[in-house]
Amino acid sequence: MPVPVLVFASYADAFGARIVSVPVETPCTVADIVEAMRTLKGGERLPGKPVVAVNQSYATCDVAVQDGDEVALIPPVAGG
Amino acid sequence: MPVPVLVFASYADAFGARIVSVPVETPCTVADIVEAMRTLKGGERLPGKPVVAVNQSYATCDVAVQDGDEVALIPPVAGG
Amino acid sequence: MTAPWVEITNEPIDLNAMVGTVVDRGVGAVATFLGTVRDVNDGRAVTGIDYEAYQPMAEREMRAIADEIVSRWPGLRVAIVHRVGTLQVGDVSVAIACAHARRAPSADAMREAIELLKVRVPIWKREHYAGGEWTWVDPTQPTTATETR
Amino acid sequence: MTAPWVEITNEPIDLNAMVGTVVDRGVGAVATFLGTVRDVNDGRAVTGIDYEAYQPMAEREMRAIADEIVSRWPGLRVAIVHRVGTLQVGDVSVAIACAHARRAPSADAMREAIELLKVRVPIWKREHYAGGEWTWVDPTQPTTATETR
Repeated sequence: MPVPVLVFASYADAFGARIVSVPVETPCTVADIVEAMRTLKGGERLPGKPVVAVNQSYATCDVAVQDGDEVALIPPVAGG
Repeated sequence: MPVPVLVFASYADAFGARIVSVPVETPCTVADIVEAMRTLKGGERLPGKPVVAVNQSYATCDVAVQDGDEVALIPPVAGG
Repeated sequence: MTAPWVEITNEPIDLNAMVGTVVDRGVGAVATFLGTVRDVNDGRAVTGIDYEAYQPMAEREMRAIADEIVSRWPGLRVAIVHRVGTLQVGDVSVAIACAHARRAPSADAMREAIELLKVRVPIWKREHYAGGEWTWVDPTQPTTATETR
Repeated sequence: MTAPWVEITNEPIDLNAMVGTVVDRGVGAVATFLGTVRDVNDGRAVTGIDYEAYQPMAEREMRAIADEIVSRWPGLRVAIVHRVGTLQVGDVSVAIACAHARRAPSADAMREAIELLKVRVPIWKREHYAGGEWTWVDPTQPTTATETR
Protein backbone atom coordinates (compact mmCIF):
# COMPACT_ATOMS: atom_id res chain seq x y z
CA MET A 1 0.00 0.00 0.00
CA PRO A 2 1.47 3.44 -0.89
CA VAL A 3 2.72 5.50 2.03
CA PRO A 4 1.58 9.12 2.31
CA VAL A 5 4.62 11.28 3.10
CA LEU A 6 4.35 14.82 4.42
CA VAL A 7 6.64 17.31 2.72
CA PHE A 8 7.31 20.94 3.62
CA ALA A 9 8.84 24.16 2.41
CA SER A 10 11.28 23.63 -0.48
CA TYR A 11 10.33 19.92 -0.71
CA ALA A 12 6.67 20.84 -1.06
CA ASP A 13 7.69 23.17 -3.89
CA ALA A 14 9.72 20.36 -5.49
CA PHE A 15 6.89 17.84 -5.44
CA GLY A 16 4.15 20.40 -6.03
CA ALA A 17 2.20 18.98 -3.09
CA ARG A 18 2.19 18.83 0.69
CA ILE A 19 1.47 15.10 0.84
CA VAL A 20 3.17 12.72 -1.59
CA SER A 21 1.84 9.22 -2.15
CA VAL A 22 4.96 7.05 -2.29
CA PRO A 23 4.72 3.67 -4.06
CA VAL A 24 6.27 1.22 -1.61
CA GLU A 25 5.14 -1.98 0.05
CA THR A 26 4.82 -1.79 3.83
CA PRO A 27 6.47 -2.77 6.04
CA CYS A 28 9.58 -1.11 4.63
CA THR A 29 12.37 1.16 5.83
CA VAL A 30 12.91 4.88 5.76
CA ALA A 31 15.57 4.28 3.13
CA ASP A 32 13.06 2.47 0.89
CA ILE A 33 10.72 5.44 1.06
CA VAL A 34 13.44 7.96 0.22
CA GLU A 35 14.62 5.88 -2.75
CA ALA A 36 11.05 5.54 -4.03
CA MET A 37 10.56 9.29 -3.73
CA ARG A 38 13.62 9.93 -5.90
CA THR A 39 11.81 8.25 -8.80
CA LEU A 40 8.87 10.66 -8.54
CA LYS A 41 8.63 13.97 -10.35
CA GLY A 42 10.47 16.50 -8.16
CA GLY A 43 12.40 13.75 -6.38
CA GLU A 44 15.55 14.67 -8.26
CA ARG A 45 15.67 17.81 -6.14
CA LEU A 46 16.10 15.87 -2.88
CA PRO A 47 19.56 16.09 -1.28
CA GLY A 48 21.78 13.04 -0.88
CA LYS A 49 20.57 12.25 2.63
CA PRO A 50 17.27 13.92 3.37
CA VAL A 51 16.18 14.00 6.98
CA VAL A 52 13.10 11.91 7.76
CA ALA A 53 10.73 11.83 10.70
CA VAL A 54 8.52 8.88 11.58
CA ASN A 55 5.65 9.57 13.94
CA GLN A 56 7.08 13.04 14.59
CA SER A 57 10.50 11.81 15.69
CA TYR A 58 13.70 12.02 13.68
CA ALA A 59 14.43 8.58 12.20
CA THR A 60 17.55 6.99 10.74
CA CYS A 61 17.38 5.27 7.34
CA ASP A 62 17.02 1.78 8.83
CA VAL A 63 13.90 2.58 10.84
CA ALA A 64 10.89 0.46 9.89
CA VAL A 65 7.71 2.02 8.57
CA GLN A 66 4.34 0.32 9.04
CA ASP A 67 0.91 1.11 7.67
CA GLY A 68 -0.47 4.05 9.58
CA ASP A 69 2.86 5.58 10.53
CA GLU A 70 3.17 9.32 9.98
CA VAL A 71 6.18 9.84 7.72
CA ALA A 72 7.60 13.28 6.91
CA LEU A 73 10.54 14.56 4.90
CA ILE A 74 12.24 17.40 6.76
CA PRO A 75 14.10 20.05 4.74
CA PRO A 76 16.99 21.85 6.43
CA VAL A 77 15.35 23.64 9.35
CA ALA A 78 15.56 27.39 9.71
CA GLY A 79 13.49 28.36 12.70
CA GLY A 80 14.28 31.22 15.02
CA MET B 1 31.01 76.17 55.32
CA PRO B 2 29.50 72.75 56.19
CA VAL B 3 29.04 70.38 53.29
CA PRO B 4 25.65 68.68 52.86
CA VAL B 5 26.22 64.98 52.18
CA LEU B 6 23.54 62.71 50.78
CA VAL B 7 23.21 59.36 52.54
CA PHE B 8 21.10 56.36 51.59
CA ALA B 9 19.75 53.05 52.81
CA SER B 10 21.68 51.72 55.84
CA TYR B 11 23.69 54.94 56.08
CA ALA B 12 20.49 56.99 56.24
CA ASP B 13 19.38 54.71 59.07
CA ALA B 14 22.73 55.20 60.84
CA PHE B 15 22.62 58.99 60.68
CA GLY B 16 18.85 59.21 61.08
CA ALA B 17 18.67 61.53 58.10
CA ARG B 18 18.96 61.58 54.30
CA ILE B 19 21.17 64.68 54.21
CA VAL B 20 23.94 65.12 56.76
CA SER B 21 25.54 68.53 57.33
CA VAL B 22 29.25 67.75 57.67
CA PRO B 23 31.43 70.31 59.50
CA VAL B 24 34.42 70.82 57.18
CA GLU B 25 36.02 73.82 55.54
CA THR B 26 35.87 73.84 51.74
CA PRO B 27 37.82 73.26 49.64
CA CYS B 28 38.67 69.91 51.17
CA THR B 29 39.02 66.29 50.07
CA VAL B 30 36.69 63.35 50.08
CA ALA B 31 38.84 61.87 52.86
CA ASP B 32 38.30 64.99 55.00
CA ILE B 33 34.54 64.63 54.66
CA VAL B 34 34.56 60.96 55.58
CA GLU B 35 36.73 61.59 58.64
CA ALA B 36 34.47 64.43 59.77
CA MET B 37 31.43 62.19 59.36
CA ARG B 38 32.96 59.59 61.67
CA THR B 39 32.78 62.13 64.51
CA LEU B 40 29.02 62.57 64.04
CA LYS B 41 26.36 60.50 65.76
CA GLY B 42 25.91 57.37 63.62
CA GLY B 43 29.32 57.83 61.98
CA GLU B 44 30.74 54.96 64.00
CA ARG B 45 28.66 52.67 61.82
CA LEU B 46 30.51 53.62 58.65
CA PRO B 47 32.79 50.95 57.21
CA GLY B 48 36.55 51.43 56.97
CA LYS B 49 36.48 52.81 53.45
CA PRO B 50 33.03 54.00 52.49
CA VAL B 51 32.38 54.64 48.82
CA VAL B 52 31.83 58.31 47.95
CA ALA B 53 30.41 60.01 44.89
CA VAL B 54 31.06 63.64 43.98
CA ASN B 55 28.69 65.18 41.46
CA GLN B 56 27.20 61.75 40.80
CA SER B 57 30.50 60.09 39.90
CA TYR B 58 32.45 57.69 42.08
CA ALA B 59 35.37 59.56 43.66
CA THR B 60 38.60 58.42 45.29
CA CYS B 61 39.55 59.81 48.69
CA ASP B 62 41.91 62.44 47.26
CA VAL B 63 39.29 64.12 45.09
CA ALA B 64 38.72 67.78 45.95
CA VAL B 65 35.32 69.02 47.08
CA GLN B 66 34.26 72.63 46.48
CA ASP B 67 31.26 74.58 47.66
CA GLY B 68 28.26 73.51 45.63
CA ASP B 69 29.51 70.02 44.80
CA GLU B 70 26.98 67.24 45.29
CA VAL B 71 28.56 64.74 47.68
CA ALA B 72 27.01 61.37 48.48
CA LEU B 73 28.00 58.38 50.61
CA ILE B 74 27.21 55.15 48.77
CA PRO B 75 26.47 52.01 50.85
CA PRO B 76 27.25 48.64 49.26
CA VAL B 77 24.96 48.56 46.22
CA ALA B 78 22.40 45.80 45.79
CA GLY B 79 20.41 46.57 42.67
CA GLY B 80 19.02 43.97 40.34
CA MET C 1 -1.17 28.04 31.19
CA THR C 2 1.68 26.69 33.26
CA ALA C 3 5.33 26.10 32.38
CA PRO C 4 6.60 24.59 30.20
CA TRP C 5 4.48 26.42 27.68
CA VAL C 6 5.43 25.49 24.10
CA GLU C 7 3.39 26.63 21.16
CA ILE C 8 3.35 27.25 17.44
CA THR C 9 1.05 30.19 16.79
CA ASN C 10 -0.25 32.36 13.98
CA GLU C 11 -0.70 35.30 16.31
CA PRO C 12 1.73 38.01 17.43
CA ILE C 13 3.76 36.85 20.43
CA ASP C 14 3.09 38.51 23.80
CA LEU C 15 6.34 38.40 25.75
CA ASN C 16 4.75 39.82 28.91
CA ALA C 17 2.27 36.95 28.92
CA MET C 18 5.07 34.42 28.47
CA VAL C 19 7.01 35.92 31.36
CA GLY C 20 3.86 35.69 33.45
CA THR C 21 3.70 31.94 32.89
CA VAL C 22 7.29 31.27 33.98
CA VAL C 23 7.51 33.54 37.02
CA ASP C 24 6.52 32.04 40.32
CA ARG C 25 7.41 32.78 43.93
CA GLY C 26 10.75 30.99 43.71
CA VAL C 27 11.94 32.78 40.57
CA GLY C 28 14.55 35.52 40.88
CA ALA C 29 15.65 35.87 37.26
CA VAL C 30 14.10 35.55 33.83
CA ALA C 31 16.18 35.54 30.67
CA THR C 32 14.32 35.86 27.41
CA PHE C 33 15.27 35.70 23.77
CA LEU C 34 13.34 37.15 20.87
CA GLY C 35 14.08 36.55 17.22
CA THR C 36 12.91 39.37 14.98
CA VAL C 37 12.69 39.80 11.23
CA ARG C 38 15.41 42.16 10.09
CA ASP C 39 15.62 44.06 6.87
CA VAL C 40 18.81 42.51 5.58
CA ASN C 41 20.26 38.99 5.45
CA ASP C 42 23.43 37.89 3.69
CA GLY C 43 23.65 41.39 2.28
CA ARG C 44 20.21 41.28 0.65
CA ALA C 45 17.28 43.56 1.40
CA VAL C 46 14.57 41.46 3.07
CA THR C 47 10.96 42.62 2.77
CA GLY C 48 9.30 39.85 4.78
CA ILE C 49 9.47 36.20 5.80
CA ASP C 50 6.98 33.36 5.56
CA TYR C 51 7.42 30.87 8.39
CA GLU C 52 6.11 27.35 8.00
CA ALA C 53 6.14 24.59 10.62
CA TYR C 54 5.42 20.90 10.86
CA GLN C 55 3.29 21.95 13.77
CA PRO C 56 2.78 18.83 15.89
CA MET C 57 6.39 17.72 15.54
CA ALA C 58 7.67 21.28 16.09
CA GLU C 59 5.74 21.53 19.34
CA ARG C 60 6.98 18.08 20.32
CA GLU C 61 10.61 19.07 19.69
CA MET C 62 10.14 22.35 21.53
CA ARG C 63 8.75 20.43 24.48
CA ALA C 64 11.69 18.01 24.30
CA ILE C 65 14.10 20.96 24.35
CA ALA C 66 12.25 22.44 27.33
CA ASP C 67 12.47 19.11 29.15
CA GLU C 68 16.17 18.76 28.35
CA ILE C 69 17.14 22.17 29.67
CA VAL C 70 14.99 21.68 32.77
CA SER C 71 16.84 18.44 33.49
CA ARG C 72 20.15 20.24 32.97
CA TRP C 73 19.16 23.24 35.13
CA PRO C 74 16.76 21.87 37.76
CA GLY C 75 14.09 24.28 38.88
CA LEU C 76 14.05 26.04 35.51
CA ARG C 77 10.68 27.20 34.17
CA VAL C 78 10.44 27.51 30.40
CA ALA C 79 8.18 28.96 27.71
CA ILE C 80 8.94 28.66 23.99
CA VAL C 81 6.62 30.14 21.36
CA HIS C 82 7.29 30.29 17.63
CA ARG C 83 5.14 32.23 15.23
CA VAL C 84 4.29 31.04 11.72
CA GLY C 85 2.72 32.77 8.74
CA THR C 86 3.78 35.93 6.96
CA LEU C 87 5.88 38.25 9.09
CA GLN C 88 7.02 41.78 8.35
CA VAL C 89 10.32 43.40 9.18
CA GLY C 90 10.41 44.02 12.95
CA ASP C 91 7.96 41.26 13.81
CA VAL C 92 8.89 38.72 16.51
CA SER C 93 9.26 35.20 15.09
CA VAL C 94 10.30 33.31 18.20
CA ALA C 95 10.36 33.96 21.93
CA ILE C 96 11.96 31.95 24.70
CA ALA C 97 11.63 32.68 28.41
CA CYS C 98 13.73 30.85 31.00
CA ALA C 99 13.09 31.54 34.68
CA HIS C 100 15.18 30.33 37.60
CA ALA C 101 16.02 31.28 41.15
CA ARG C 102 19.38 32.61 39.92
CA ARG C 103 20.44 34.57 36.89
CA ALA C 104 23.28 32.43 35.52
CA PRO C 105 21.12 29.33 34.96
CA SER C 106 18.31 31.42 33.45
CA ALA C 107 20.68 33.03 30.94
CA ASP C 108 22.63 29.85 30.14
CA ALA C 109 19.44 27.88 29.59
CA MET C 110 18.05 30.59 27.31
CA ARG C 111 21.15 30.41 25.13
CA GLU C 112 21.00 26.63 24.98
CA ALA C 113 17.30 26.68 24.11
CA ILE C 114 17.66 28.97 21.09
CA GLU C 115 20.68 27.03 19.79
CA LEU C 116 18.80 23.72 20.07
CA LEU C 117 15.68 25.21 18.52
CA LYS C 118 17.59 26.38 15.49
CA VAL C 119 19.02 22.95 14.71
CA ARG C 120 16.16 20.66 15.71
CA VAL C 121 12.72 22.20 15.42
CA PRO C 122 11.04 21.58 12.04
CA ILE C 123 10.34 25.17 11.03
CA TRP C 124 11.28 26.78 7.74
CA LYS C 125 11.43 30.30 6.47
CA ARG C 126 11.06 31.75 3.03
CA GLU C 127 12.71 35.13 2.72
CA HIS C 128 11.31 37.66 0.31
CA TYR C 129 13.69 40.21 -1.15
CA ALA C 130 13.35 43.65 -2.66
CA GLY C 131 12.74 42.97 -6.35
CA GLY C 132 10.41 40.04 -5.81
CA GLU C 133 12.88 37.14 -5.48
CA TRP C 134 12.54 34.71 -2.63
CA THR C 135 14.27 31.65 -1.22
CA TRP C 136 13.77 28.99 1.41
CA VAL C 137 16.60 29.69 3.82
CA ASP C 138 19.01 26.77 4.18
CA PRO C 139 21.43 27.34 7.07
CA THR C 140 23.44 24.29 5.99
CA GLN C 141 24.45 26.09 2.78
CA PRO C 142 27.00 28.92 2.74
CA THR C 143 24.83 30.87 0.32
CA THR C 144 21.32 30.12 -0.85
CA ALA C 145 20.00 30.10 -4.38
CA THR C 146 16.99 32.24 -5.06
CA GLU C 147 13.94 31.83 -7.20
CA THR C 148 11.93 34.53 -8.86
CA ARG C 149 8.36 34.81 -7.80
CA MET D 1 11.47 57.00 23.57
CA THR D 2 14.52 55.84 21.62
CA ALA D 3 17.40 53.63 22.69
CA PRO D 4 19.28 53.78 24.95
CA TRP D 5 16.37 54.09 27.32
CA VAL D 6 17.50 54.13 30.95
CA GLU D 7 15.13 54.90 33.77
CA ILE D 8 14.47 54.57 37.47
CA THR D 9 10.73 54.21 37.94
CA ASN D 10 8.13 53.72 40.64
CA GLU D 11 5.80 51.99 38.21
CA PRO D 12 5.57 48.33 37.16
CA ILE D 13 7.97 47.58 34.29
CA ASP D 14 6.46 46.86 30.86
CA LEU D 15 8.87 44.54 29.07
CA ASN D 16 6.91 44.64 25.82
CA ALA D 17 7.28 48.42 25.74
CA MET D 18 11.02 48.15 26.39
CA VAL D 19 11.42 45.64 23.57
CA GLY D 20 9.51 48.04 21.34
CA THR D 21 12.08 50.75 21.96
CA VAL D 22 15.09 48.59 21.07
CA VAL D 23 13.76 46.80 17.99
CA ASP D 24 14.33 48.49 14.68
CA ARG D 25 14.58 47.25 11.11
CA GLY D 26 18.16 46.08 11.53
CA VAL D 27 17.53 44.04 14.68
CA GLY D 28 17.35 40.25 14.44
CA ALA D 29 17.68 39.29 18.10
CA VAL D 30 16.68 40.71 21.45
CA ALA D 31 17.97 39.28 24.72
CA THR D 32 16.30 40.49 27.87
CA PHE D 33 16.87 39.98 31.56
CA LEU D 34 14.36 40.43 34.34
CA GLY D 35 15.12 40.40 38.03
CA THR D 36 12.16 39.34 40.15
CA VAL D 37 11.51 39.28 43.88
CA ARG D 38 11.64 35.72 45.10
CA ASP D 39 10.24 34.32 48.28
CA VAL D 40 13.50 33.11 49.77
CA ASN D 41 17.04 34.51 50.05
CA ASP D 42 19.94 33.02 51.99
CA GLY D 43 17.48 30.49 53.33
CA ARG D 44 15.11 33.07 54.81
CA ALA D 45 11.47 33.60 53.84
CA VAL D 46 11.21 36.96 52.08
CA THR D 47 7.88 38.78 52.17
CA GLY D 48 8.83 41.85 50.15
CA ILE D 49 11.64 44.22 49.21
CA ASP D 50 11.97 47.99 49.37
CA TYR D 51 14.21 49.31 46.64
CA GLU D 52 15.84 52.71 47.03
CA ALA D 53 17.99 54.52 44.47
CA TYR D 54 20.17 57.59 44.26
CA GLN D 55 18.09 58.35 41.24
CA PRO D 56 20.10 60.83 39.17
CA MET D 57 23.37 58.98 39.72
CA ALA D 58 21.71 55.61 39.15
CA GLU D 59 20.36 56.76 35.80
CA ARG D 60 23.76 58.23 34.97
CA GLU D 61 25.51 54.92 35.76
CA MET D 62 22.90 52.96 33.83
CA ARG D 63 23.46 55.23 30.85
CA ALA D 64 27.24 54.78 31.23
CA ILE D 65 26.77 50.99 31.23
CA ALA D 66 24.58 51.24 28.13
CA ASP D 67 27.21 53.36 26.39
CA GLU D 68 29.97 50.93 27.38
CA ILE D 69 28.24 47.85 26.04
CA VAL D 70 27.27 49.68 22.85
CA SER D 71 30.91 50.57 22.29
CA ARG D 72 31.87 46.94 22.91
CA TRP D 73 29.11 45.54 20.65
CA PRO D 74 28.61 48.16 17.94
CA GLY D 75 25.07 48.40 16.65
CA LEU D 76 23.61 47.28 19.97
CA ARG D 77 20.38 48.95 21.12
CA VAL D 78 19.80 48.99 24.87
CA ALA D 79 17.07 49.67 27.42
CA ILE D 80 17.62 49.41 31.17
CA VAL D 81 14.83 50.14 33.65
CA HIS D 82 15.00 49.62 37.42
CA ARG D 83 11.99 49.90 39.66
CA VAL D 84 12.09 51.40 43.15
CA GLY D 85 9.62 51.42 46.01
CA THR D 86 7.97 48.51 47.77
CA LEU D 87 7.85 45.32 45.69
CA GLN D 88 6.04 42.09 46.42
CA VAL D 89 7.19 38.56 45.71
CA GLY D 90 6.98 37.99 41.95
CA ASP D 91 7.34 41.66 41.01
CA VAL D 92 9.94 42.66 38.44
CA SER D 93 12.67 44.87 39.94
CA VAL D 94 14.92 45.36 36.92
CA ALA D 95 14.66 44.78 33.20
CA ILE D 96 17.36 44.95 30.55
CA ALA D 97 16.79 44.60 26.81
CA CYS D 98 19.68 44.29 24.36
CA ALA D 99 18.92 44.20 20.65
CA HIS D 100 21.38 43.45 17.86
CA ALA D 101 21.44 42.11 14.33
CA ARG D 102 22.73 38.79 15.70
CA ARG D 103 21.90 36.74 18.75
CA ALA D 104 25.33 36.18 20.31
CA PRO D 105 26.05 39.91 20.80
CA SER D 106 22.55 40.53 22.14
CA ALA D 107 22.90 37.75 24.72
CA ASP D 108 26.49 38.55 25.69
CA ALA D 109 25.69 42.24 26.11
CA MET D 110 22.67 41.42 28.26
CA ARG D 111 24.83 39.35 30.61
CA GLU D 112 27.45 42.07 30.82
CA ALA D 113 24.82 44.74 31.51
CA ILE D 114 23.27 42.95 34.49
CA GLU D 115 26.68 42.13 35.98
CA LEU D 116 27.80 45.76 35.68
CA LEU D 117 24.49 47.03 37.04
CA LYS D 118 24.83 44.91 40.15
CA VAL D 119 28.25 46.27 41.05
CA ARG D 120 27.99 49.90 39.96
CA VAL D 121 24.50 51.33 40.05
CA PRO D 122 23.63 53.04 43.37
CA ILE D 123 20.49 51.10 44.26
CA TRP D 124 19.79 49.37 47.56
CA LYS D 125 17.29 46.86 48.75
CA ARG D 126 15.82 46.21 52.15
CA GLU D 127 14.49 42.69 52.48
CA HIS D 128 11.58 42.01 54.76
CA TYR D 129 11.30 38.56 56.28
CA ALA D 130 8.50 36.48 57.70
CA GLY D 131 8.39 37.45 61.36
CA GLY D 132 8.94 41.17 60.76
CA GLU D 133 12.73 41.37 60.64
CA TRP D 134 14.41 43.23 57.82
CA THR D 135 17.88 44.04 56.57
CA TRP D 136 19.60 46.17 53.97
CA VAL D 137 21.18 43.60 51.69
CA ASP D 138 24.96 43.86 51.50
CA PRO D 139 26.35 41.66 48.73
CA THR D 140 29.89 42.34 50.00
CA GLN D 141 29.12 40.42 53.19
CA PRO D 142 28.77 36.63 53.29
CA THR D 143 25.76 36.93 55.57
CA THR D 144 23.84 40.00 56.59
CA ALA D 145 22.76 41.08 60.03
CA THR D 146 19.09 41.76 60.52
CA GLU D 147 17.19 44.32 62.50
CA THR D 148 13.76 43.96 63.99
CA ARG D 149 11.19 46.37 62.74
